[in-house]
Amino acid sequence: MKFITIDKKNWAKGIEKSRETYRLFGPVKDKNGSFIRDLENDMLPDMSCNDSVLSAKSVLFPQTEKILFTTLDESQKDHHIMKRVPGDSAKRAVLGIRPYDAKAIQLVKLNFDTDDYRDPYWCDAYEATTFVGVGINKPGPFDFSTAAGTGPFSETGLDVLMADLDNAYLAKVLTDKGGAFMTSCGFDTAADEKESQALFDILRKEAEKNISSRIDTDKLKDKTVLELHEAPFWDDIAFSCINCGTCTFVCPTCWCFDIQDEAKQKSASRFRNWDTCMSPLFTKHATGHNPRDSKTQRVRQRFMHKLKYFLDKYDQGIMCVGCGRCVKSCPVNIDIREVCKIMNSYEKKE
Amino acid sequence: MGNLLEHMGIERDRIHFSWISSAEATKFVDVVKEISNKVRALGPNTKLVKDYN
Amino acid sequence: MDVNLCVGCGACAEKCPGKFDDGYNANLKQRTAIYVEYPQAVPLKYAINPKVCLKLTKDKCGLCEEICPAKAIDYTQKEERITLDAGSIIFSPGFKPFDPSRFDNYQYTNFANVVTSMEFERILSATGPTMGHVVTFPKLPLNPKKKQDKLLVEKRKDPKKIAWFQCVGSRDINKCDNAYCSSVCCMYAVKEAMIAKEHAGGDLDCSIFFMDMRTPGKEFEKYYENAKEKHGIKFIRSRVHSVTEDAETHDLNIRYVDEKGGIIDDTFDMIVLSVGLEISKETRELAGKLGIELTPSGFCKTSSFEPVTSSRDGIYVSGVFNSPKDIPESVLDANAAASAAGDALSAARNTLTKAVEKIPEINVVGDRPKIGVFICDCGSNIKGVVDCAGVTEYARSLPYVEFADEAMYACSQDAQNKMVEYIKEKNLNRIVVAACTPKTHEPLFQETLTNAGLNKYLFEMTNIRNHNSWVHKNNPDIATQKAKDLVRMAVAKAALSEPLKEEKINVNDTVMVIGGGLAGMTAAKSLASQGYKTHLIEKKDKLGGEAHKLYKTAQGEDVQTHLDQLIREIETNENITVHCNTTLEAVDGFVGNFKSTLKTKDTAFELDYGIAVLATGAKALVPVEYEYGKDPRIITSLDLDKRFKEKDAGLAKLNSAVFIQCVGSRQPDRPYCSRVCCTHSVDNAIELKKRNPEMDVFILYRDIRTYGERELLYKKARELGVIFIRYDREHKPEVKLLNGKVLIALNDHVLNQPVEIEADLLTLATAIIPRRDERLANFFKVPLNDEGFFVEKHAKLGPAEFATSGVFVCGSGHYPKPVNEAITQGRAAASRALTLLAKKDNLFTSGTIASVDVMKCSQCGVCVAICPYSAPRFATEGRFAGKAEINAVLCKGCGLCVASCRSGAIHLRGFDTNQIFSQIFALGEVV
Amino acid sequence: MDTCIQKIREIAFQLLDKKEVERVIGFSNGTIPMATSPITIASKQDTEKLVFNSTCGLNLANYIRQQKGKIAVIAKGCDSRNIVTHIIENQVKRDQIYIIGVPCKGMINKSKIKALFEDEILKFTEDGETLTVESSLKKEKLNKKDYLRDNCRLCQHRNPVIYDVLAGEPVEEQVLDTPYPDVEKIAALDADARWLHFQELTKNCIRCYACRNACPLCYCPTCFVDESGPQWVGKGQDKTDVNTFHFLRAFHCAGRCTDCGACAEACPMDINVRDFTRKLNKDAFDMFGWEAGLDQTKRPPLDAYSPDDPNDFIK
Repeated sequence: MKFITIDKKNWAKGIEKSRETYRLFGPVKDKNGSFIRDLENDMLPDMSCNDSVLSAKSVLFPQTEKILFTTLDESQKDHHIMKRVPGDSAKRAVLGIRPYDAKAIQLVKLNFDTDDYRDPYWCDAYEATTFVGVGINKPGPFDFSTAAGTGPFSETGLDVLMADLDNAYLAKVLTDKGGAFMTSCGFDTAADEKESQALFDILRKEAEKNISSRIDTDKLKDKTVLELHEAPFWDDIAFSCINCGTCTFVCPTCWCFDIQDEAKQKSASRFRNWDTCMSPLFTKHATGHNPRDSKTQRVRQRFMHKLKYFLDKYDQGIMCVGCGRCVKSCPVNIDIREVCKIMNSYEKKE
Repeated sequence: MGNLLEHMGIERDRIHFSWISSAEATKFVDVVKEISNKVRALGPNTKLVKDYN
Repeated sequence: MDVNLCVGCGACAEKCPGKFDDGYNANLKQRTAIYVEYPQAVPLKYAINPKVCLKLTKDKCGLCEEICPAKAIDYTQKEERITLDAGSIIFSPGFKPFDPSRFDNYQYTNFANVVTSMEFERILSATGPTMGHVVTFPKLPLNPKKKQDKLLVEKRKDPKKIAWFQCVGSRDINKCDNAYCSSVCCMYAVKEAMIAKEHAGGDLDCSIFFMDMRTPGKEFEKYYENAKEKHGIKFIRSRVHSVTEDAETHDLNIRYVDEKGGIIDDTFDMIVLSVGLEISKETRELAGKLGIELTPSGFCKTSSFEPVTSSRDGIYVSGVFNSPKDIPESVLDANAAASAAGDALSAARNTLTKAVEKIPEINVVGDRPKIGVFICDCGSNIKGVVDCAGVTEYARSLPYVEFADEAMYACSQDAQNKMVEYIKEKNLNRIVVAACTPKTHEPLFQETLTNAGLNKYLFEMTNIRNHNSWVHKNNPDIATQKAKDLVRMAVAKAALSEPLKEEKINVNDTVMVIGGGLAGMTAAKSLASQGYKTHLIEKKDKLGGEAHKLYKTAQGEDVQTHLDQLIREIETNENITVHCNTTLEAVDGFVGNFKSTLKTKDTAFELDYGIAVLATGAKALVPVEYEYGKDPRIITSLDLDKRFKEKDAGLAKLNSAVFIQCVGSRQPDRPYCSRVCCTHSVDNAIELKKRNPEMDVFILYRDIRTYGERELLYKKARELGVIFIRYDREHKPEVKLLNGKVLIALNDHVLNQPVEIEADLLTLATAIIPRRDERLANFFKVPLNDEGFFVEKHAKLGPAEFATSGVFVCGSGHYPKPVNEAITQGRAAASRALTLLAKKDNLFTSGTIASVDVMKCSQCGVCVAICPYSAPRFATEGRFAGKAEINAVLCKGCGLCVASCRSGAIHLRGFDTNQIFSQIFALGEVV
Repeated sequence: MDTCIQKIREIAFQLLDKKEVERVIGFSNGTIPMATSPITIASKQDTEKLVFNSTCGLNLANYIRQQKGKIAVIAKGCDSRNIVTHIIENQVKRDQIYIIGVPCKGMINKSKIKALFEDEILKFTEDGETLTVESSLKKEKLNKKDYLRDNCRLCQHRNPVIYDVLAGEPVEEQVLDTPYPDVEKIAALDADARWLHFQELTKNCIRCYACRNACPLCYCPTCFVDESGPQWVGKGQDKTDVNTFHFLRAFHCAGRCTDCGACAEACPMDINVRDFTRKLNKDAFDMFGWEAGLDQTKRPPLDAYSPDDPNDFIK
């Protein structure tokens, strides 16, 4: 494993250099919090800011993505034949991605990249992307990533994991992709492997110690779907919910989308937009029938999917990386930690 | 509605409401002419216009 | 002209060389020998003037026969005599405008810029000789041919000053024999001045020279005040003596005496003579033949209690021939005459009707649209400009179009027959016709669809004539392109059209009349005599209402005798149930299906009925001014009537009597004129004079409004020595009680001196005030105006009905009115109600009405609040209780609810959102 | 506020105890600092869960529609005005709800407080007019007055306009000479600057529709943005579509909005969507002298036709 020390004085120059090869993404501070943005020329990622309001999933899976297009002009030979929007296979790198967001992308990959089906848009973007993460020295009060199977210095899904050492970054190159990015920046001051790893371990332990928030998921696996599905607590959990879908939009692991066609004059396009299981429209049939017509059904779906169905289907833990974004953003303070607690401890009364 | 759009920075003359009965052909013509002239004077609108490409 | 063949295309008139004066345009322009009477003529058929036609006069020309594509011209037609058997005759021959030619002082014939009000009316009209543009020398053509006219026309200008002279041919026995007031001229002069000002853009100076301003109609006084206060129209109380013309400019100079007695010279660009209404010599002769008795002025003699019945049995009259009147009164007269004629014939009803054969409707639901498009050439009307063959070819290329055909006249009988064949042969299930206006022709094509077994709403019409070939005459290419656009849009809409159902309306033929006054009793009597069960609801303990307080009518008939007789007739009529001491507690339902709770004393009962007539009347104001109530000598008009009725001998012993007019009327808090008080006071003044010719009788007035032949009473009063003193609103008379005397002080308008009158009797002509029954108005969802009178459906054309279907209005609850007018309106309301009752088994809703998508309805109630017809309401039962639903019977398809629904839950059938969008998108494709 | 919550709990307890209502809708404590959550309770024991403080910024009128049986609801001034609007708009019947009115001194602006700290807030307490806020880095004592939400700062109806019982003494109403300084501030800009202001405002919108869903006025079964035939507005992140959503939604609230601030409160992106609705509120007031939710007998001006409507197009 290779470690590289990056003096912060050289950081900006190196990043600038990488632009020759990479299109860069990273957190940028805005007046309403920080956001993962396309870093245009001269823009630097804000590596020290609080967690971004939305996760980094949008780099691979934008909220609105044009996927197909065609012409309606019947004088053209190929009218009404949908064609794929030329993919952007140019290399890109996400700088400063949080370790749990990187893990989340691995969970999303389970959906977009399967043996039977490969989503070309997502997968092509994924393959073109290098994930350069930064460890979280001081996790916030909402971070329960350790309990969700990841952590402040988790390496899953990352190509490079960096540690912030005040004056310098210590970068652990995890994959060849990561190495290539470092090279493109011209970062080549190798650090001692053993010392560096020790430093990482200390930082990780220190950070993990800071995490006070946790959830228990140990009993979820053993409960039957029907038992949880029919449990009586859902109405109370759902009461305050306004079905806005904020939780799903801020969630790094939510992957649902909706397809929309738009046409003007002779040109037509097909888009995919993030969708949310909180919206009644999500499951509404063309007949007018809606199998998830009530708010309670929709709220239950979200938590059951994250904490039970996913767990059962993939055996890769829960579909939550413990970032705490939904806890912070929910307008009515529905807290997944509480819901998880209720589900995990639920015993059906005979 | 007009006030709100104007407040959003869209020229007032781009939106027009009029109450014209089916018997008021002349008024209809006058109103349409007036609006067309006003809008023509303003030039193409760039605000709240969707770019489809 | 064979009217069955003529399609009204107008090709003949385009080429016709014969010319004669266009009477419709007050002879201000010429029309061709083959012509339509006026643009809105129904049916729209051409006629030939045999006196002008070259073929008929000189056996030359014959162009129209050559041109007519419909082969409708027939020069051999002869006058025919038709004999009709009729049970009743309604005689409504109208009037002729007074011809001022014989007045030398106004020089109407000699001066270029003196016009009559009828001429001015046409000048103001967009379809008139100058297309609504007011110019001087209006009597000359726009482009005159004669040399001297050409010189004059060079001086033509937009007038800056126009004067109206009132009472030309009215209230005048010096220069003509028309002693009566024509009733309408004050109001039309104000209207003309307002419109002229509007057309001229505001800087036009309008002056109206008048004697009394007579605006006693509903909403008229406000209009007059507005004209004066807001629009700066000048009202000058003066009779202008004569007019002279400036030889050079042709401006008109006048000299008149103003109200203060000063002599004023002024110059105007134009003078409009407000000519009165006259019964023509021909009409008088015809009346003579019919054996109808006339008044000395030539109007039909009728009684106040049978105001539309002539002196000859079975002949009924209406309109100005009955007495000078405005549009709403004419409409009421006509309604009333119809009901009177119907009363006499009720036994024969439905004896001559034939049933129509019904063709079963093909079910097209679920079928792919197969659209048939028919492009009409309209002779050369469309084809002369638009490439109709090209449009037809284009139509064939449009989606869902199965068939397209071009027709010379799509509306002709053979084209209609072919359409039916094509529908059957090609299994067409949607039809588009591109022709003229749906306003006149849609019903015809819909009938054709019905005959072919298609639902009539599977039809779409687009206007490629009026909207296209006529207006783009000089740009045939663009017109053809536009025709294609229009056809494409119509096809796009038609593809989405669905068969719509017309619901049958069940009509309960029981009627409820609320208010047992003169109007209510008359309505009830008329309905009952036509065989309908009628319930008459009266709040008080006896029928008759305010009429009990009246002494006699303006025509001198004794009110009480007639009233008693009417009450007896009502009470003995077996079709009428009278409910006295009864109030209305609740109303539910809608046209044909009302249900009410009524309460008599303490017993409540329910009544089911189909029609309601509101005749709730009005009452006299109790004055709060002029020391009323402080002295027994100060009374109201009704008090005085009471003393007449009681044959109070003291009245003859009075030395002086004073009437004050407009007590509570025509003032800011009650801006309307109470209409009846001038005549009432004048009449009572005469009565006093009759009892004691030596008595000093004064009438203190603002304008004397003895409209129509009531003017004769005014004349008679003056002849008898009644003294009329005018005051204005700002300087009301002052009444003082001093040393046991009733003293009235005011300024004399002639002498411009203060005068003081001592009165033995002071009669206050109090305003008539409405009952402002908001509860009742709410029950039936009918509106009240600012003053509290009911607002009728249409001020001119619907004066006895409400916008709410099945509810009618009559009597003083609508507006103050004298006995004869109340009775006329009572009959008119009955007449309007009969139009519904008579269709009992044949009444259907329209198919184009609103409907609610319950899944989207948020039950916010905007539709319920906003609908002027109360069609939406919340469902009270069933699966969708609480959601809005539309009552098909009440819905007029106006779309207000559709536009106001935030949730987008309401759709207008036949004009659904997707149809409108499809049209817009169809248009947008080429943008 | 402490005495007020005792009163609320007592009233709720009594109502449930005497079975006068089936449920009580109020606020409970949240799981994180500065958060409260709407809650419904059916048993009198649960009344202890009820809280009321200056973080209860959502509008409970949003929770009273389509409830079965009689329910009690806790209502601030603005909530009560929305209940009035609900009654007018046929969403609830007056006799179906028992209103526990709470005179309100304003709700706090959470994002303004968050902005004082670089890291996350760990603790928040409220004592009368003083707020104590703590993060891992520092502890601040704040004067509540300085951290009120904008709508509360400009509120002229702090006392409930309709209630069955009042849980506390009425508070003094603010009387403002310029009730719409925010609208005027935007209006003073030139057209392009105004346009930029709104572009910037909605830049981060993710179309989660929290503003709409938190709004008691937005109760249509199918919102126009969710409509697909016709599709009034595109559903993606196109800025025109985003703006169209916002201004049309605002327009649907014209003459009905009470400026309760729930929309802005709910927005996860901290967008002050009130910039749209406030302009319409001002217009409703200027043109019709109308403030929503004050009169149970009158429909909002845009629901009614009046011949003396001040709009010039009506003539």
